[in-house]
Amino acid sequence: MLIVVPKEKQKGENRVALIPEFVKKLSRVGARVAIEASAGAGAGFTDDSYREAGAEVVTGIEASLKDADIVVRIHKPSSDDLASYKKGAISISYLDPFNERGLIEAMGSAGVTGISMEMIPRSTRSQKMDALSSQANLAGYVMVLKAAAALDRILPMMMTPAGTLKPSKVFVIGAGVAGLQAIATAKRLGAKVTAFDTRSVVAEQVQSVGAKFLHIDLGETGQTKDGYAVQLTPEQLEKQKEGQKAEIAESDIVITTAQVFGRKPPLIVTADAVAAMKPGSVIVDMAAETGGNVEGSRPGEVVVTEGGVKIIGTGNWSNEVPRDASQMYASNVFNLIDEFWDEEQKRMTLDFDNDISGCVITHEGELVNATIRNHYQPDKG
Amino acid sequence: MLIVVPKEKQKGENRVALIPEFVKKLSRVGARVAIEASAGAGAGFTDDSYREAGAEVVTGIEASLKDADIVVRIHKPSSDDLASYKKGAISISYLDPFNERGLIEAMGSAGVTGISMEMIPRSTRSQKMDALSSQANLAGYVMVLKAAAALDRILPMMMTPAGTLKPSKVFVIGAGVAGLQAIATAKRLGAKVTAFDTRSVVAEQVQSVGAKFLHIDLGETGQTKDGYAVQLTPEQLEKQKEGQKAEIAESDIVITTAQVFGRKPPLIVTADAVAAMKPGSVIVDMAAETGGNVEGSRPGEVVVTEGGVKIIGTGNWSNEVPRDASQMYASNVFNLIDEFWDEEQKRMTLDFDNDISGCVITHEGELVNATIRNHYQPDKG
Amino acid sequence: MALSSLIGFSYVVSAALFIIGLKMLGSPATARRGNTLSAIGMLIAVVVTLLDQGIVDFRYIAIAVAIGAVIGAVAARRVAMTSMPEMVALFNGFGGIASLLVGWAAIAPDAGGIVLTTIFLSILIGGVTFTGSLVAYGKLSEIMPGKPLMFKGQAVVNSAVIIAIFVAGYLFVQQPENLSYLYAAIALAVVFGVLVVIPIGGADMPVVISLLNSYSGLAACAAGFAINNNLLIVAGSLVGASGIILTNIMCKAMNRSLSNVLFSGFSKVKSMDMKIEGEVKPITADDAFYVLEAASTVAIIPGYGMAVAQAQHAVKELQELLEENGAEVIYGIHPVAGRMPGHMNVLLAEADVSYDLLLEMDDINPRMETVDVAIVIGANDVVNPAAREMEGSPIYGMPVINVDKARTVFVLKRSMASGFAGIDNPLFFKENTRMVFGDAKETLSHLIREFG
Amino acid sequence: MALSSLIGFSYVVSAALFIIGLKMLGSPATARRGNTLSAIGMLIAVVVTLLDQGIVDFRYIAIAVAIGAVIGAVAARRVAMTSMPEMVALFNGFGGIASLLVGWAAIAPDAGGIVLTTIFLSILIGGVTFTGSLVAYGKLSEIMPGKPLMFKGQAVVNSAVIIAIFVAGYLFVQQPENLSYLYAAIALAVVFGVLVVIPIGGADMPVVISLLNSYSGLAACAAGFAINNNLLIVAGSLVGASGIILTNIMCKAMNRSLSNVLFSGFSKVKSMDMKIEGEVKPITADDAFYVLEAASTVAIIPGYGMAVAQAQHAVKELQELLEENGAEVIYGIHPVAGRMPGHMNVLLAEADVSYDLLLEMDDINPRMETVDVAIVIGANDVVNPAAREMEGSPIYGMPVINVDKARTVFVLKRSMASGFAGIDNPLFFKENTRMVFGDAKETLSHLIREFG
Amino acid sequence: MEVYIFLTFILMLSVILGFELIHKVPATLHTPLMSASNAISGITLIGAIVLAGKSADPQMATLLGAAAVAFATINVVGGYMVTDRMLGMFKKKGDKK
Amino acid sequence: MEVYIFLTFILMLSVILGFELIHKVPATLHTPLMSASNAISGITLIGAIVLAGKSADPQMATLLGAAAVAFATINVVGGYMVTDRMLGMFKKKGDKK
Ligand SMILES: NC(=O)c1ccc[n+]([C@@H]2O[C@H](COP(=O)([O-])OP(=O)(O)OC[C@H]3O[C@@H](n4cnc5c(N)ncnc54)[C@H](OP(=O)(O)O)[C@@H]3O)[C@@H](O)[C@H]2O)c1
Ligand SMILES: NC(=O)c1ccc[n+]([C@@H]2O[C@H](COP(=O)([O-])OP(=O)(O)OC[C@H]3O[C@@H](n4cnc5c(N)ncnc54)[C@H](OP(=O)(O)O)[C@@H]3O)[C@@H](O)[C@H]2O)c1
Ligand SMILES: NC(=O)c1ccc[n+]([C@@H]2O[C@H](COP(=O)([O-])OP(=O)(O)OC[C@H]3O[C@@H](n4cnc5c(N)ncnc54)[C@H](O)[C@@H]3O)[C@@H](O)[C@H]2O)c1
Ligand SMILES: NC(=O)c1ccc[n+]([C@@H]2O[C@H](COP(=O)([O-])OP(=O)(O)OC[C@H]3O[C@@H](n4cnc5c(N)ncnc54)[C@H](O)[C@@H]3O)[C@@H](O)[C@H]2O)c1
Repeated sequence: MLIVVPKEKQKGENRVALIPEFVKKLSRVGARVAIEASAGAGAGFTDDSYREAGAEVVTGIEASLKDADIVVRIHKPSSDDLASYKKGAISISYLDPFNERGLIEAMGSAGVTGISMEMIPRSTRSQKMDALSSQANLAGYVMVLKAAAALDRILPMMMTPAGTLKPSKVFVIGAGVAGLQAIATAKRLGAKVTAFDTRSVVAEQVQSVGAKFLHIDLGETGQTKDGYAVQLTPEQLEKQKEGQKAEIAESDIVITTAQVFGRKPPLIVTADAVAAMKPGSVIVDMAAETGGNVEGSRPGEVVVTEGGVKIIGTGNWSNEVPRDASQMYASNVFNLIDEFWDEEQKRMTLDFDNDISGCVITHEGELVNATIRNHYQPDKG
Repeated sequence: MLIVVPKEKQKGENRVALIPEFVKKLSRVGARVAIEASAGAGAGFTDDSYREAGAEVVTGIEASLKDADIVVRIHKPSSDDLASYKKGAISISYLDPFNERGLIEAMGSAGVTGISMEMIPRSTRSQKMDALSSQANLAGYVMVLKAAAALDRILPMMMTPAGTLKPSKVFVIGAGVAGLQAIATAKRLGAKVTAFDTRSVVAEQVQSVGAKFLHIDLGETGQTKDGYAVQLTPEQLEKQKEGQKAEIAESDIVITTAQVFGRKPPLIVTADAVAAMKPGSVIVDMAAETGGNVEGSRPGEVVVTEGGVKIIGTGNWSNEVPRDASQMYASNVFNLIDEFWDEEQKRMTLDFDNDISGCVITHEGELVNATIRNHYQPDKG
Repeated sequence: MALSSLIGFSYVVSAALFIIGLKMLGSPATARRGNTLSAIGMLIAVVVTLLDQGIVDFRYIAIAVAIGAVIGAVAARRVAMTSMPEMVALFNGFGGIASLLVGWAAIAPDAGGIVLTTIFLSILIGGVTFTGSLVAYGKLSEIMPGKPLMFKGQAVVNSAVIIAIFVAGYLFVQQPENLSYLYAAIALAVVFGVLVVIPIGGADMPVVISLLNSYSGLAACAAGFAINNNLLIVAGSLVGASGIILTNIMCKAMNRSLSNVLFSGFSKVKSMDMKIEGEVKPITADDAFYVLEAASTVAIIPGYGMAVAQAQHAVKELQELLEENGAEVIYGIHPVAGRMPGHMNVLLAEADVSYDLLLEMDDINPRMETVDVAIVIGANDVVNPAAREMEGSPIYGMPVINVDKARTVFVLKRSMASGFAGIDNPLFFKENTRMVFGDAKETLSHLIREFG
Repeated sequence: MALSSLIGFSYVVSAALFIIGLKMLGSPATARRGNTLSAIGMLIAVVVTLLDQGIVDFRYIAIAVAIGAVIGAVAARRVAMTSMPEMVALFNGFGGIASLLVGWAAIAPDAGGIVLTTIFLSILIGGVTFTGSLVAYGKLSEIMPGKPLMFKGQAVVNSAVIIAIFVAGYLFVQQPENLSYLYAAIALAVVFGVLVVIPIGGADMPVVISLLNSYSGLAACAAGFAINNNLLIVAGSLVGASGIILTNIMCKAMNRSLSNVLFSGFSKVKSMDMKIEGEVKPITADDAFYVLEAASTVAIIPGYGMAVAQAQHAVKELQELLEENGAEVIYGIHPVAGRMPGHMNVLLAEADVSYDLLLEMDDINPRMETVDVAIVIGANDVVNPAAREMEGSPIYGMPVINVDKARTVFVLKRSMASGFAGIDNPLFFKENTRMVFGDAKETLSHLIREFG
Repeated sequence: MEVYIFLTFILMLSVILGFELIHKVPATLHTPLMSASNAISGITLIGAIVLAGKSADPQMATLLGAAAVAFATINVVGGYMVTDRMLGMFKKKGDKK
Repeated sequence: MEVYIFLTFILMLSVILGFELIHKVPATLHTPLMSASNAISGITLIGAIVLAGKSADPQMATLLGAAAVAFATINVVGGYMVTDRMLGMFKKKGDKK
């Protein structure tokens, strides 16, 4: 069974979908791995290190792609790429299935088995394959570092001979995986951290990393069985904005990570809330690339508002620590392949009785994933 | 008594020598303050806030400079500037007196009283005026943030479903004020920190911020009565380089802060030590602008070596957190003026019986500072 | 001073020495000196007793003392360090038979009811102590099978013996001159001693010895009443009372109640066919302390509950105390513990727990069998053996930290509630698991103070 | 049962109740019930005593009891809460005089030497307790001047009285029929009680009362020997022994030694012209605990030594315990504390000390006078009052944290060594400063365990 | 003589017990504890009662005994009541927490 | 009768004292403590001595007494020595730390 890892094409992408450590493990269970030359360079892995681990390092990847049984990437393949895949090949990558209808249909018709890393279910057992979590976790850390670097102050309190520097205030909106790690990191650096989330169970989790939870009474909110947030009603959203106002105004750093699974992220920080902040303050909008939690954020950019507030919308956060990010992504991918690995036949065999197969979108020409099918054709069910 | 604060001219400088809080305090004791328009903008202080505090905001500063009794800056004035000072005016700023012979002689002949912020003695009592310390402290924090941002990994340990990320190793060479703060900050972020310094008393201080001290037997080293390091002999320096080798090679981040008072900083990390580091590692050379502790560092730049090691020599570190840096510098300056303030005459009167007057370099046309005089004309004494 | 006062006051001194000695025995620093003081007290008592004017002939005494001293000394010197417990059991038995004999010898034709009652008690308790100790000795030295010995109708037999003892006692006090009652009483006591100890397992023997030791004190006390001797009363009741307390402490350290130790053998016969799975065994922090104190390897498994309780500093403190106490402490960090990746790392780093002590799941699991106590602090899903054992479970197949393989498991949580995954945890019902209910931080603080 | 046995066994019960009561009085949760139990013990004792066949006439008893009960009850009910200590002193005095009277009344022509000796002791101790307590009462209620009363030759007078007491005692035992010796003994006892207490300052009175209380126990005990009564002996010696221990504890809580309390008055006369400045007063962590326990505002001043000892977690723990104990805890952070700017902040944040508790120097100094205990943890230069007081000092003029203005200052450091600035610290020699030598972390751990 | 030995035994045991009991008392309980043990020391009362009731004639000993009874009763009754009042206060303070 | 009251007093005091003394003993001391108190319970020895020496004729009581002396002596001598050996080991273990 041949596993092929092309170099990521997206501009500025430094991560790589497999690292030598897992190449070695895959070889050990009986797979062959081919990787495009210099694919790991951005994350600090040399071609030699891949060779040592047992991979074939290829310069023109197209040829290998044709033979590939599994293609592992971080970002989704292009439709062109798909053309060269053989029928029955398995494609593992982020797919953005809710928005990439065209690509997914192309996969279907190419007979490619498309696995979406976003659709790994959120169970305790599948956490080791959950790339959304592993990358969000790093994102939480990176966002705080970026905010701290952009801020014109330091985060911790210091009582010094040259006066007392008060601790900076950090407000984190949305305390999922990324939000919690952001809280913990800001806390570590000595900031005074407050957080808010619409899911009520999160209050305890926020306190469990040592921060304060901002209580805003929104009425019933709820969460899905996978632990994702449910979309707020417009009234609730209004209440939330109102409730956050004071906290945002007196914060030095605001970090937003709010997401609603399968939908555009909610806009929760409006321009007037931004305007009320002190000049020099910093906002990090984690969701800038997918629509934004903050009014005025621009994907991939740092915007300085008239009031002197910096809105960071860089995106692709975990890419800032590509070595660790690649290691974690590769570990997720390896665990996924391993889960479905058939030791005797030495191949990956999907088992649709296993819950985890929820991440499979297309298989043998069919759109097998019910959630996605539903999303495209809501009426058909 | 008129205190004048010109806008800093150095490129990229965001700090300002006085902030509204201390303008207010100075007005209260009876001084007048004039500040150049938009001088505080980079640090987040608007002209209005200065006006509210009681300062006059001036657009062409030259006129005010002529009347100034005290001129407060961060960076040294140019010789041109000096021309417009009136006789007997007091100039407070960094002066770099060991190297700026020309400037100091110009001050002398202009009859300007030149105070060097670098020459504030290092006593417990004078710490509140000690700008070297206050800025070095912030530098320590900033250097770690910069290093963390440049590193392709995260600093803390994380045991996650996608594998365990080992804590990054940070090695700090030189544990003075900046070094200690760097250690503490890296420690806070969860790194495994080791440090080295030539002064033996520092071992305990390093442990007191929770890090490990690397013991290298250099023989007798010693320190000056002000607590500054004494220059090492060439043999000692060799021993040090040898002793650090292994630690540097396995560190993810190396931060150097070694300084010897009144001399060029020692070169302590050689090119081969850099070459032995892993690709993706980061070195921060605090001293890059004044000669450098690291071979290959370039002032004001980030150099990536062939081996993939980033050497950060940005310099002017505290300028990255201009708001806090300005606050602390201003506090130092205020404390200095206040120390010599004559309440009755409402003016600053130098008192040469006070130890702190060691920071005065020229006075009434004379080079009054013995250390500096000695430095220029070692034989004359 | 009259001789009798000299003896009397010397007894006061001996008694004081016993008391001080016992007190000193309670702390490692002074224990040895305490033992010496106590021995000196004994020496004084023996020497002044020899001055007693009632003693007209020293021959028998001299011979008996010589024999006893030689046997005692040789036995004490020869015995291997590992066989100490059975040696103590044996000595204890001799103490019991001595009380029995003293009681017997004290029977005087003119004795009143009270004296006779105390004599009877002395004989009874002495006899029980004697044979009970011998059986304990047998079990410990593996001369007898160590496992609980049970037979059908045991309860009935025991009850019959007890009733017979009461009857014999009554008759003896009424007609002391009729020696057959006396012999009957002796026989019954001796039999009862055996009956009481055989159904108890070898592992519980130390508790039994301690209890019998307490009895031998009571026997001495009864003998004291019989022959009207203060010192016997003081020493006997000291031993009796402190023995009971010690027994109790030992039970706690073994995670058992006294009645559980004494009657578990009996009850098992009755409940042979009952299922006793699924019992939750709570334990107080106080009692948990005794177990921890005796542990030499402790594994700490933190989970989300530690984070909620913000107990990380207390955990570190406990770790340090355990280390001071000579134990090795390691942490087992499950990759999904907590609510965010690296959750435990953040907290433990805050508390300055050394990175070297944090073991990954794969590193700690192979060591788990050598761990004396695994302390699960607010973790649930990550230590759930259902992942290994219950095919149907939603977490089946996920690797977990196998705390149930440790000798003893303490689970610190507030209730029996389930964790994030919402599934029950069979760990809580395992034989070697003890639940310490309450907020984790409070429980830990409690434990920490116990170490003070 | 014979009446005398009934009385005897009832006494056993009363004694047990006293013991249990006293034990329960040692813990806040059970103290009140303990007091009640003890009172019940007393009631039982009194009631059964009335059954004594020696009592032929109840008239005097009835009248005396009625008078006493009314006075006692009214006094106890009326007294203001703030005057409790003097009331206790007064009651104690009455206990003393009662012992004196019992001893006196027990004198019988046929009494032997031992009985007479105990009678004499009863009278002597009773008398001393009586007048001593009265003086204590006077000082506390401010009827008498509270300050130590001294006169020239006091030591000589005291010695003379002591010798006279011995002589009178000897003569009394030899010739009990000669009443003048008896009266002399009574007079001397009464005078001695006054002499002993007047040179002690009002602030030390609680210790004195506790000591006199212990004496009154001893007096009861002596009376017990005199009239051959078990219960008096048990109760008396319980009170005597526990009183001594309590006295000792109270001394520690006041930072004094017992001899210092008792004889400070005397010694001052002798050393009027000696300079006693510059004395360093070390204190153990044990003793420091008692002071902390009673404090309601505690300020913690950390310095470089806290960092060296890495004691931040222990500091936080102590803070929490103090807060649980009802105290308010604040931190005073000097800007130059430690070896880098913000050094203390880093460490305290690591230990999760709330930012709100950290006061800047300018905020804590005005509050310092209301602070009961300031704990200086490894700080030195930043609390050096030389900066305020000694013009020549190199740090003169630098603002410092004025811990010396707090009621009591504990300085936790390892030695008398100086800090970074290398200058001596007059704080260590101040009247209200106690040095707790040792590594700061160990000292703190010790304190923490004491709170357990 | 015999009796004195018993008494000495009892004395020894009680003294040790007294020391053991009052091991570590919190400072807040010092005053009530002192006051309660003060009340216990009023046990002289029972000695006094016996002496005061010894005869119907107002002999010296009887009068002395009666006086002793009165004083001791004050000590006992007042002592226990004062202690109880103090401890009552305590309770309330404790409850507030 | 009187005597029994004394004895009861002594019993009561000793029992309470026994309970107080063995408050919280570390697990490591359980065995030596048990063994030492076992040795103390050999105090029956002194009762036995009196009985064994009562007469020169080998009466029943004398013989019983002598046997009792022998057994009790084993208990006492062996008990103290064994305890001492155990505690000796301890010392060494403690020292190593
Ligand atoms: N690591 C991640 O990234 C991540 C993210 C999301 C979800 N998860 C999931 O979270 C779970 C983690 O497992 P876990 O064992 O750490 O936690 P868990 O299974 O959620 O159990 C935590 C336990 O702590 C107890 N607890 C809560 N507060 C406490 C307190 N104050 N004192 C004492 N006990 C307290 C609770 O029991 P009581 O209520 O009885 O006290 C609860 O059973 C896994 O299922 C994992 O999949 C992990
Ligand atoms: N904050 C800054 O930026 C900075 C920088 C450089 C210098 N300084 C100077 O440092 C000084 C700071 O004052 P400070 O009061 O914090 O410290 P300090 O005056 O240096 O005193 C620290 C004290 O801690 C004690 N100590 C050390 N280790 C200890 C341990 N393990 N346990 C208990 N005590 C211990 C030492 O006494 P023993 O040896 O007797 O234990 C010492 O006297 C000032 O003079 C300041 O000017 C400050
Ligand atoms: N069991 C597992 O294995 C597992 C793995 C990973 C995550 N999880 C859980 O899944 C949950 C979701 O995690 P995620 O980080 O992927 O979520 P996400 O990225 O979908 O959303 C981020 C956060 O934004 C919040 N949010 C949504 N709308 C908001 C609004 N208007 N205002 C403020 N906050 C808003 C959500 O509640 C969520 O906490 C978390 O509780 C996490 O613990 C579980
Ligand atoms: N008393 C006060 O008020 C006060 C104020 C500020 C600083 N200080 C003390 O002054 C001392 C110097 O502080 P600084 O930060 O300004 O020093 P610095 O900037 O002059 O030097 C930085 C550090 O580099 C070290 N160093 C020199 N040569 C080295 C080499 N070859 N290898 C490794 N390290 C080398 C020095 O020992 C020093 O610790 C510190 O001990 C500080 O605590 C005292």
